[in-house]
Formats: sequence, structure tokens, C-alpha cells
Amino acid sequence: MNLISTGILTCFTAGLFSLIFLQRVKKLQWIIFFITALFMAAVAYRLYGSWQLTESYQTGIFLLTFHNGYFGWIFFGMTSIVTLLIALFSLSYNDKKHATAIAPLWTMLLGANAGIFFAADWITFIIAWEIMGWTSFFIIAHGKPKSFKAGIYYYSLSMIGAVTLLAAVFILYTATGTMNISDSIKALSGLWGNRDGMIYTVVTLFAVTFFAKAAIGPFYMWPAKAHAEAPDDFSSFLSGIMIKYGIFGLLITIVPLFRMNYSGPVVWNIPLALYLMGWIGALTAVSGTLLAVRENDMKRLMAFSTVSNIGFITLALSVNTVFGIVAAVYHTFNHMVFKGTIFLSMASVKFRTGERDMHKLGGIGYRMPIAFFAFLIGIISAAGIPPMAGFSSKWMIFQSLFGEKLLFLAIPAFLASTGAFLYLYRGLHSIYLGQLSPRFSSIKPAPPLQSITMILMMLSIFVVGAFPGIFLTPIRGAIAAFTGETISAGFTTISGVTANVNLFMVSLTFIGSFLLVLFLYVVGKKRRHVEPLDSYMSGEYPEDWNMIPEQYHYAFRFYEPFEKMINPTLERYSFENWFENFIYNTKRFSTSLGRWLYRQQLGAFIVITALTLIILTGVVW
Amino acid sequence: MDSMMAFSELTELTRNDKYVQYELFFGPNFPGMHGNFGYILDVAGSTITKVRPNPGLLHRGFEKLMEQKLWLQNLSLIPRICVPDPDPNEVAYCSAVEKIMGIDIPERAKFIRTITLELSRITSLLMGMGALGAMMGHYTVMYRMMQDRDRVLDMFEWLTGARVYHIYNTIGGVSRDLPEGWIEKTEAVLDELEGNIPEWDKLLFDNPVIHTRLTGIGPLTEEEAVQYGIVGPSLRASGSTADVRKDDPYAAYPYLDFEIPRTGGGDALNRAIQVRLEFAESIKLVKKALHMIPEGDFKIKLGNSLKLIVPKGDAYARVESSKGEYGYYIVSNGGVKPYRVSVRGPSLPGGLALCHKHLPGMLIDDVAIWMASFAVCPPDFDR
Amino acid sequence: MKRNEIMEKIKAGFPGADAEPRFSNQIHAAVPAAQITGFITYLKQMDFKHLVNITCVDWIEENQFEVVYNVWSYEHHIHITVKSVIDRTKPELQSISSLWPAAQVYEQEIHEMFGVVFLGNPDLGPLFLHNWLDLPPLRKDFNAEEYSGAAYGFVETDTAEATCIVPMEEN
Amino acid sequence: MVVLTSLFLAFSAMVVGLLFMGIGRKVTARLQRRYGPPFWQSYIDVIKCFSRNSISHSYIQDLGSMMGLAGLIAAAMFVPIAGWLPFPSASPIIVILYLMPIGYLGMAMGVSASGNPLAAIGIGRALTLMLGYEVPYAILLLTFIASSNTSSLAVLSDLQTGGIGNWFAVKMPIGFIASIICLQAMLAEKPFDTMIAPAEIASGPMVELSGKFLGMAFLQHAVAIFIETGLIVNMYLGGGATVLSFVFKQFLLYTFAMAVNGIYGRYRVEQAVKFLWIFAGSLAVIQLLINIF
Amino acid sequence: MSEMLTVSRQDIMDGRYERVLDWFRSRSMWMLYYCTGCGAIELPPTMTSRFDMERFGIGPMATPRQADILLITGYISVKTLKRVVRTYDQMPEPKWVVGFGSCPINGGIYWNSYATINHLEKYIPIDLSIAGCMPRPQAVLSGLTRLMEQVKKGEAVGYKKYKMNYDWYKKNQDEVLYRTEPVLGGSHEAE
Repeated sequence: MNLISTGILTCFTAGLFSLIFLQRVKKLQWIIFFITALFMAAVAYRLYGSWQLTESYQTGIFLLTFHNGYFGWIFFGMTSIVTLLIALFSLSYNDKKHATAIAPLWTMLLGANAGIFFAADWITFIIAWEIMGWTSFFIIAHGKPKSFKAGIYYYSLSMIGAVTLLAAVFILYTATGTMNISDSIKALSGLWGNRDGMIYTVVTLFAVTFFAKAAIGPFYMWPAKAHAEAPDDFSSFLSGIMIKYGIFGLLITIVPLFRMNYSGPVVWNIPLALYLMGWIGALTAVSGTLLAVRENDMKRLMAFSTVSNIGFITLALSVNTVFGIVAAVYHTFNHMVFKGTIFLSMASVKFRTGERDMHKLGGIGYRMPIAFFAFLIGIISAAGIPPMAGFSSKWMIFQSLFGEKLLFLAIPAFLASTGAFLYLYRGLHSIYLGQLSPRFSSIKPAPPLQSITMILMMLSIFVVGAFPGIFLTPIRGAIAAFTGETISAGFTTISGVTANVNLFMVSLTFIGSFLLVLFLYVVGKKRRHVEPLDSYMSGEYPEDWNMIPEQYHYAFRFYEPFEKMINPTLERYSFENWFENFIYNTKRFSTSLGRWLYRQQLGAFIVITALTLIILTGVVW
Repeated sequence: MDSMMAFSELTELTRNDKYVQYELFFGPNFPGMHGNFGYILDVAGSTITKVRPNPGLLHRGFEKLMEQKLWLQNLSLIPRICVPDPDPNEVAYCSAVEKIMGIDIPERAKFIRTITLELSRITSLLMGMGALGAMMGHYTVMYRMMQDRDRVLDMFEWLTGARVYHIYNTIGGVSRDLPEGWIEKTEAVLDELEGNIPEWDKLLFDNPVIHTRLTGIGPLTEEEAVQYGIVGPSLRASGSTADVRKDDPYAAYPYLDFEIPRTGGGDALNRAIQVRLEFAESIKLVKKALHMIPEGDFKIKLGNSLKLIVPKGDAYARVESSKGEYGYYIVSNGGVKPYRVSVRGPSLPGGLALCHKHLPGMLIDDVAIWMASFAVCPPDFDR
Repeated sequence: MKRNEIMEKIKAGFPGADAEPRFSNQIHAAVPAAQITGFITYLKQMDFKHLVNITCVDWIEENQFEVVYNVWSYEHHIHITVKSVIDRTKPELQSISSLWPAAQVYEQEIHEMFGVVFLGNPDLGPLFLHNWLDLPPLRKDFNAEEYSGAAYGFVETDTAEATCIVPMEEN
Repeated sequence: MVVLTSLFLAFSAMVVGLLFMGIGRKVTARLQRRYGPPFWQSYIDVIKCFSRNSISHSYIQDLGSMMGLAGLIAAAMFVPIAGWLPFPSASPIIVILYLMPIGYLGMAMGVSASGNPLAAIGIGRALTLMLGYEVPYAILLLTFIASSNTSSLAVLSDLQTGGIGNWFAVKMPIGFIASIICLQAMLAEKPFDTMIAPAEIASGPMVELSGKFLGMAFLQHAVAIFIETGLIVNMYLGGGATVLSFVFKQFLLYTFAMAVNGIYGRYRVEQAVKFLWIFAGSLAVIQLLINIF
Repeated sequence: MSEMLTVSRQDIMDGRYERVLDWFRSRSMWMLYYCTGCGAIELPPTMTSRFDMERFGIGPMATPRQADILLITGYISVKTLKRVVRTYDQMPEPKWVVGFGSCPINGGIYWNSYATINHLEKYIPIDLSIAGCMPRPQAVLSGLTRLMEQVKKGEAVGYKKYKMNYDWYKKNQDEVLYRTEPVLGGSHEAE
């Protein structure tokens, strides 16, 4: 049974169908999207175990090949589950007031998603990659002028990626003569020592492609713009899943390349190029953190947080050990869940309030407890604090660094990790705690479907935090299938180079401590509830000074002293201006095109461009 | 949003977006506040954008109360206007009345007045330096300075019978002669205080943390200081040499040889050091004065104090207190009660006028230090 | 400059001002209300840069308010008391708040305590008093003692009556 | 049994921490030429706090306060006392360093929910300061990984048995100095007490805490003292052969911190972070370089 | 004042269980750092090295939430009274008020001032008054130890009195604080 291609085709058909016939019935579009997501999750379930499944199709001059490898599958499975949850959320999110027209495109994006993870040859990969790029561009742009600007930015970077990807594949093909992904990489690694220059060129081109997608290094700016402007429910998909395509790309190209037959210069036992990548990752983590600390827009803040986390993952990848790869993949998955949760929670808040600037919010947690707890659990996990899931993957990343004695790389990692507390707490305080504005005093809690999604995600974070084996066991299996090596880890224990931790025990300890404190709490005298504005004001009455509750909420420029300290550095080493110029030029070129395009039917346009690109690719060969 | 925005941009932003800023009630019930006074600060991030002073919490209507009491009865009221440094009030009131009456007090009384003034100055400066330390969390220096202050208060108690409200200077001199042995004991106390100065230097004035903290807070040039009406050590820390004791001499200061220490720069650190230098100078001054007290009367006889009548007229008399010029403008219509008493406290320009210039743009961390460095003492403008 | 030079300059600049020396280093000057701003500005240009204070005297029998400005020169070490008399029924005077920032506060206080209106002062709102509805308190026709008794209870009131609880010993 | 020993450890951490606090107040008092409160004053204070009614602004405040203390107690379970642990674990430093933030996060959440901006400012400062000391502290952790290839406290203290000469304080004096600076900041004693700064933000996070919430904050601080001094004792001072010597070393560290606390003013938060990064950070990096090469 | 509830002190005294806690409360009294008037000048000497209040477990605290004692240090102007009332309301129970000096008792030297109130007892309950102007540090300490005794015995019940007679206190407060017409009739419009 051709499950993979059926799945992908279903996505495209459903997407096209809802695009063409259901323009007016938005609700139905979302239901179709949800059903497709459900179907893809079912496909993922059915595909489990059939690791020999390969499907190939001769379409025109191309041979499209899909292969169900354990490694691709685990990514696909994970993304499918998270997508399903997001889709569930979206069902409720896109009511009459908030509905956007992105459902059909998103449905198609699901097909591209499967295509990327199951592609066995480069052409399939490129086509899937392009469809992914185009659909996501239109989703981000979704017809608003400001979003369009962000979309253009995103699209420009995608174009850089697309060009370098094509070039890399072209060189790869000429050098190795095979289009099969794993074969070509294997063949390329055979050339170590002979044609290092060529390999480094390919590596650089791949690196640019995937760095651009994953916002690593100099490309750190796009998530902030794209996440901020994308529809709120899509932001969580963007941050949770799409940004991981870059990581996946790195995993299937650069990482294996340096693991096989490498004979070049090494620093601290790892290849020089990877060591450089490690530093890029570390600096990305730090700059993401520092930029997030300064941010006042909640979605931009979390977008920078994503950049920081991707930096961590890159860092772990560059360690070039199986342990590091497992850590990276594990963190990728954890990040999918917790960042998805965080974005969904924020989407819920925006759903109810319509505000994105954190200083205009405040006190929402008193009215939307489930969104608050989702955010709380999410940020505990994101900050890498036990007993939530994020801790174990961060721990493993650190351990992988310790294992190879990459101690200097660990310093920025620690900085980024601690800095995460700063911006995460800021989000928690500014959005959910503090003074509740009278404008929002009558908002309702998140709708049931949204709540259910968030509760499910919270639970999974908590459970994985106590039993990391839930994620780690399949990941270890997949990595074993991928690299041929494996690491030891128990179901509740994560091993490390310098020490082991039983996370179940940690969770238990925390719960136990909590019970003890609860006892103390109950023993203490009773509490009296007062209104938030009845608080210490040096004896003054707020009404004497015409104060409104919002003006008793500290949120704007939260870390001003720290910002003042880091700003000169950040300003000096900003890639943003450089990119702004680049984008400006690209935009001038594409504006006329874009204006024309916007008058047309979106779908037709996508089909045409995709076809053009595919044909172009063919001509290049 | 760019965080490096200039202050003008920030104020622009606060005008456009009312949610950007929040209110910080700095006082009255606030540990960083000296006395019962409040600033209502509009803050964006950690930067103050606007300040609204809230005086009057200590308002007792002194000027009205004085119109209801006899000339000598008022002596019991006036020390209460500025509690940390009460004697300048008494001396300023008395000298204004003496000016209207056209009397000159005996030499001995002048010296005793000078000594009480300077001792009161010492207590107040100790309190001010201690408070400055406490505002930076340096409680040790504050606690120990309070102990030193208490030693001086003991001497006051011996001399006048009260620790805080001395009611000792009176119209026409001082109310009592120096007790036996007081001079020697006072000298011993002053020696002890002087011996402690190196310790204050180590703990406070040479402490690198304190230096980091104070540098650049509330910069003030001499012209600005004069324009705003800042007086006393704060004015002198900006480079001026103005001192009422030299410029408009009163009591025994014309007979005494003393120097006005001079620093420049005009930020909080300079003000702190200025106070420290003046403290040492005051100790020297008292020591000198103690040796020069002439024999003679300590008071002119003015008859029945309940029937004391001051001739019609008005006068202004000023005294250099620990915080600067303290002045009384008194109007008499020839009755048994003052017709009008107006008090010029040294803190009003700093506390109510200069705050509008200095506080916006300042970090909330530094407000307490700013207040302590200008020695803003709310009772003397609330009255 | 010596005191007599300053006197001469004052007389030259403002013939209407009635200036005379007093005490050792003070000058007393009575100026018509209309000229007050110009006069103070003139003094400030003569290095009388320190505004000591502004105050007011209520001469109820003459039906006048006397606004008093004290200025001091750090250069000459001379104190000048400037007085200006205004009608008690229509107490209005030009503000000098543009000359010294502190003058604004002094004028605000005088406005609160006497009801004198300073034209041109940006803020004459309440400063020291809380919710004040009576006569300005420093006017001579305001009786503070009576007010205190009526508003806060007379001191003779037996405070023991306010105690609701029977003392311990009696039980 | 494990539960009992854990409970015992939790209570002893509180008791020891409170005792230190009491003695610390006594030390400060003596520096200030005072008699000072009795050394058991802290116990009375905490019991009194629990005996008062308290004021809460929302359920999140209650939850946050509880989470705050619970996180710290959980972290205390991983600190070996003279080699003894309530239940077997490798006691990795990173787990402790990352378990403590859940306490701080809980506390931060609780006080944020009180809705007072002063509390939020205090927390903002505390977190900024945390960034200041965690980085040098992490570098110190790396020095151990470089030299001994372990980040387990138990192993580290085992490595130092057999006399003062084996102590890492003697072997790595530069790192020890850096750790002492970090300890001062972790304990939030002057010159790094910018987050409570009563004169600036009226005691920061504590501003709205009353009754049992304040009591919990006290307990949290007590446990934090226990953990933070315990970390340094295990890392540099040989861990102690008996419980008594362990606690004594902790006590010495804390007394030293309190003495420093008594003679300095406080930095502004960015000045504190700069100080920590420049001094403690460079000392730690020097130690790391020495250990690697 | 006849509207005030009259109950015997024993009726509202703490029970046996509370009495145990009262001992702890009396040994650890945190006072609010609020200098309402000039009496505050004798507090620093009382707190600091010479007299050292902390040996009795009494220390200053920053906010009303943490404080057990509210010290009214001296006279209270009407403007301050408003703040004091809010501060007192914000303190959690049990809480005690110490009137400091003569002014809170009967207005003291400011008995005829238009700005200061004369009887603080009318607005908030006072558990202990320390007479004098100003009371010396020794007097302050002796007063506070006296309060400790009272608290230990459970006799300091001002806050219960306030709760029971809240309406009466509230009426008195409103009368002074939220005046709507002039006291002496002779209204004056400034403008």
C-alpha cells in the first residue's frame, strides 16, 4: 500500500479542494484541515514498523522516491501528533471573528511536511522543500500589508536557501552521480582527503540552506518577523515544526558527512567545520536570548526564544557524537511540544484580548487559568528546569559538550540557558500576572477545544519530564538506525558523561516537597483574599492620583538596566541592517511582481510557481 | 522596540501610549523616603519620566500657631520645624526678633549659641551621612553614626535638659549658663568623634562600591544650584564658597577662624565628601570655640517674659544649618504676639523644585540616594 | 558693590521704589504691585541671584496683603526685602515663577495659604492642605483654634469615654 | 524510610538555615556594635509569620509561594551532607543549579501575582543578578569537569578526602575566590542585595508577602542558604567528614558572607552584573584555563 | 461614642491555643517603617547601636503587609491620617498600634492647629501610648516591652475592637477625610 504517497496526495487534494470550492465556508476548510491532520497522524501510526517501505513514481522526467526510514518517520510521527493538536486548537481558534484563509494552504503544507521527511532522493526533497517554502510564505503573508512585509523577508531568505540548495544538490550530483540522499552523502564522504574543497563548498551551501530555514547564525532575524505577523495558531506550527526542517536537513547532510571517513583538521576531537558550527550555534543561542530579553511583543519574544533553542540544538549537533545527536533530536522534539504549548497559550490570550504587546496585557492568568498553566509549564520546560521535559534534553546537550570537553562552548550555552529565565519570566509576568486591566476584567477562559489541547500538551510535558524514555527510546532507536550506534539510557534515567540523573526521582522529589509545603500551608493561619489593586502603595490611594490599574503594571522595558548593559554590543554586531538592505533590494525587484500576484487567485499562482520551479530544476539537470 | 531610545523619545512614547508607564509611589510610607513626604513617580521601565511631589503630610500650620502664641512661648514650637537640626531655628528666630528689637546679646551668649549651633550641625550631619549610607544599604555606618550622634545628644541633654528639642536659645541670649565640667566632657566627646572619622572614610567615603554608586547622580553646576536656590553643602559641592557663617556672620562666627571646605564637581559623591569635610571642620570649630568662651552674662534681662513686647517692624535673619541657609522673616505689629512669622527652610528648592529637573531621566534606584545627597528634610518645607 | 551703590542703582532704575538701608547689610524696598516683576528682574540682573523666599503678610486692618520677596546676592553679600502691597479684596499679582523655579512653589503656597492669585503661575493647585474648603488658613480672619475644635474635637473632651472595653482589673 | 530520611533532611535544612540566619543577624549586630537578637530569633520569626493571617491577591500567589519553597527543598535533597544523601543519587551540580530556579520561579510567580510593580522590579533584578552569578558559577563547574571529569557533588567531595591539602580550595584557589564572590551574590547579600533594596523598591519581592507567605519566603531563604553554602563546601572545602564538620564549614562560609555584607553598600543591578562577570568571571576563566592546560 | 459596642476584654481575648502563639508574636514584633511625624527622630537611636531594639526581636519592616506594629510617631495631619488609615487597613491581623508622644493622645502642642487631628483614638484603635514630647529612647523601649507583655497575655486587642466597631471608626474617618462643606461656614473661593 502506498501509504506515503496517498497521504501526501490527500493533503494536496484536500488543500486544493478547500481552496477552490470552500472559499466561503471557512469553518469547513478548517474541518478539512483537521481531518487531514488526523489522517496524517493515522498514516504515521500505520507506517510504524514498515521500515523497508519505498515508493517511487516516474513523473515526467523525474523519479520521485519516498522511503519510510525510522529516522524520517520519527520526525514525521512527532510532527504529525503536534500538528494534530495544533489543528484541534485551530478548529476552535478560527471562529467567525478570528478566521483566516490559511487552512487550505496549511493543508497542503502538511503534505510537504511528509514529503520532506520521507523524501529518498534530492528531487523529491527539493520539490517538497519548495512547496513548503511557498505555502508557508503565503500563510505568513495572509493578505495583510504588514504581514506581507514579514512574508517578503521570510521569502527572501527562503529564496537564498532554495538557490543554495539547488546549487549544492547540483554539485553533489555531479560529484557522486546519484540522486539518492543517503547514497550521495555516503559517496561524498568517500571523497574526504581527495576533494576537500568541493566537499566544503557543498557543506557551506547546505549550511546556508538549512541555517536560513532554522534561523541559525546570521539568519536569526526572520523568526521574529515571521512569527510575529503569522496567524497566531500558525505561529506555533512555525516555531514548533517548520523551523525544525532546517535541523532535519542538517541531520541528513552535514552531520553524517563528518561522521564518515573524515580526515581533515580537528579541534578538541571534532572537525574544524563542526567546531565552527558549534560556535555559530552557541552565539545564536546567546544572541537569541539577549534579543528576547529586550523584546516587548510577546510573539517576537518567543520567536527569539526559538532562535535560542535552535542554537542549542545546533550546538549539540556539532559535537559529532551519537550522544550529541540524540540530545539534539530529543531537544528538537521537546521544543516542538513546549514551544507549541507556549504559542498556543499566547494564541488563546490573543484570541480573547486581541493584544500582542505585553505591556498592554497583564493579569490574564486570573481569568484564563488553563492558558496560564499551559504557559507556565511551557516556560518551565523551556527554561530547562526540572521536573519538566525541557530539563532532560538541555541536560543531555550539556553532557554531550562535557563528554567531548568542549568546555568553552559550554560557557555561552550556560549564559543562554540562564538568560532564558529572564525573558520567560518576563512573558509570564507581563501577560498573565500583575495587574488585570479593566478592559479585560470580563474575558472568558479559553474555549473548551483550546483548553483540551493545552491540557494535553501540558500533560505530555510533565509526563515526559518524569519519563524521558517516552521520547528517548524511539529516538535512540531511530538514531541507531541512522548512524548504527546507540547510547545507553533507562526509561526514567538520562545518562550523562559526568553524572546520571533519574528524572522520575527528581519529579517525585519535587512532588514530595510540594506536599510537605502544602502541609505547612494548611497549618498556617488562613488567608484573606484582596483585590490586586489593594496593594502596598506607600499609603497612597490610587484614585487620588488618577491611576488606572494598567498603570500599576510593570512590563515595559522590564530589564532596562540589563538592556542598557548589552545594547551597545548587540547594536554593533547586528546582522539586521545588512539584511534590511538586502531585503530592500529584493523587495524592489519583487514588489511589482508581488503586486501583480496579489490580484490573482492564490492557488493558481502557487501551482504555477511550483511548476515553474520544478521545470527549472529539471532544466538545470 | 528599540531599547536605546533617548529620554525625549521615551517621553514622546509615554504621551502616545499610556500603558507604557506605571506609577511608583515613592513615599510617604517608604523606607527610602526621609520623613513623611512623597513623590509620585511616573516610570517607564526603570527610568522616571515625570515626578509629582506630594508635600503637606507634615503640615502643622506653624506659621499660624506662632501668631497665636507669645513671643517667648514660640520658642517651644520652633525647634519642631526641623527635628534633626533644631538649634538653627531657635537662633534664627531669636536673632530676627533681636534685630527688630535692636538689641545685641552678650559675647558669652554668642559663643554658647555658636557651640550649640555647631553641635546641632554635627548631629545632623552624622544623621545625614548615616542616612546616605543606609539608602545604599550600608546600615553599619548608619548604626554607628547614630551611636556617635547620641553622644552629642547626651551633651545636649546635660546642657539643656533635652535630647532633641533644646529650647535653649532665647531672645537676648541663652536660657542657662554652661554647667560645670561640660566643656571638658564635650571636648572628650569631640575627640572621640574625630577619632572615628578614619573609620567613616574606610566604610563609606573611600568604599569602592559607594563610589561606583554615587558617581554621576544628580549633577549640578554652580549656576544651576544658585538658580534653583540650593544652599549649604550641596551648593558648595558645586564649587561655590557661599556660607552664611562667612557671608552674613552672626553669633560668634566673626571671632572664629575657620575654613569652608570646598569641593567641585557637583554630583552625589562630591556632596557626600563635602558633608564629610564640613563635619570634620565643625568639630574643629567647636573645639576652638570651647576654648574662647569669654566670661560674662549669658543673657540680657528683658523683664517679664509674658509681657515681652517687640516693637513694630520686620526683619529677616538667617543661619547656616547643616542643610544650608535657614531663615526667619518676622513681622511684629508691636504686640505681645508675632504678627507674622515666615520660615525659609533649606530643603524646599531641592525637594519641590529641583526634583522636576533631576528626577526625570533618573533610574528609580537612585531616587533615595538623590534625596539623601541633597539632604531633603520634608518638615522644613511642610512646616 | 557697596550697599549705597546698590541703593543708587535701584533709585536710578525704579524711581517709584522706596528703598532704604537697614541693619548692617540689608535693604528694604517697597515697590508698587504693578512694577514687581520688572523690579525683581532688575535685581536679578544686579547679581541678586538667590531667591530666599516669597511670603505674604495679611494686614487685615488696612485691608491689604503685603507680598514680601527676599533676595540675596552671593556677590555683594547684601539682602534685599522687597515688599509689594495689593488689595485684599482683589488679591492679584504678576508671578515671578519664570525667574526662579522655586518661586513657583512659594507662590503656590501663598495662594493656598492666603488666596493671593499669581497671574502667570502654571500651577496654583492645592499643595499642603487636604481637601480644604474653608478660608485660606493664614488669613487673619481665619480662626484656627475654633476650626480645630470644630473639626477634630476639643482637647477637653474626655478621652476615656472613647474606650469601649472594660479594663482588665474590673473583671 | 526514604520518605522519612527526606523529611528529616528537609527539616534539618530549614533548621540549619534558620540557625545560620539567626547567627548571621548576631554577627551583623556585633559589626554594628550592637547586642543583637538572640540566635533563635529566626525560629520565632518564622513561627510568628505562620501564626498571622495572611493576604493573598489570587490563587496564583498561594501556588507560587508553595512552589517556591518546594523547589528549594527538592534541590536540598540532592546536596550530600558529609557524603550522606536521603536517597541515592549522583547529586549532579547541574540538577541542583536547575532545581533551585523552580523555587525562584515559583516565588517570582507568587509575588508577581500580587500585582505590585515593586515586586516585579525586584524579581527582574533578581533574575538579572542570577545571570550575573550563574555564568561564573557554570564556568567553575566546568573547571571540575576539566580536571576531574565529573559534575557530581558526591564524587567531588570524595575526591577531596584526606586532609586540607586535597581540598580544591587549596588546589584551585582562584576558582575558590570566584566561588566565594558568586556565593555572596547567590545569597543576595551586599553588595549584591539589589533585589530587595528597601530604600529603592521597599524590599522588592517581599513587598506584598504577609503571614505564612512571608514565613515561606523566610524558609526558602533558609534552605537556599543551606544549599548554596553546602554546594561550596562540597565543591571546595572537602565536604566534611562528619555532619558536624560539614555544617561548621557552611557556617564559616555564611559568617564570612555576613561579615562582607556588613561593610559594603549595594551595587545597582547592572553594576553588580558587570562586577560579577568581570571579576568572578575572569577568575573562573583563568582557573578553567589552568585546569585545561 | 455611645454607638460603640461594649464588651468585656475577656470576651475577646485569645483562646488557649492562641496564647501559645501569642508568646511568639510578642517575641517577634516587626514595626512599620513609617515616620508620620517628628517622633520618628528618636526611633533611629532606639533601633541603632546604643539602644538596640532588635534584641527584643523588634525590627523595622518595609511594608504594612509584613508589619505587626504600626508606630504613629507624633502628630498626624489630616493628609497623613488618610495614609495611616489605609496603611492600617492593609496590615494583616493581628496588628497593634503604638501612639508615640503626646500628639496622638490629645493633639499635644498642636492642639489648636488647623491641620492636625487631636484624638487619634477616634480614627484607629491605639493599643499603647507612650507619653512625652518626645519620648526618650528608654521610654520607647519600655513602652514596647510593655506592649510585648500585653501581647503575650493576649490583652492587646485593638484590632478586634476596630473590627467590631468598624462603622463607628469609619464614620469618624470619613467625617474628617471626605469633608464636603466648610467647617466654619465661611466658604472662600480662591479664584
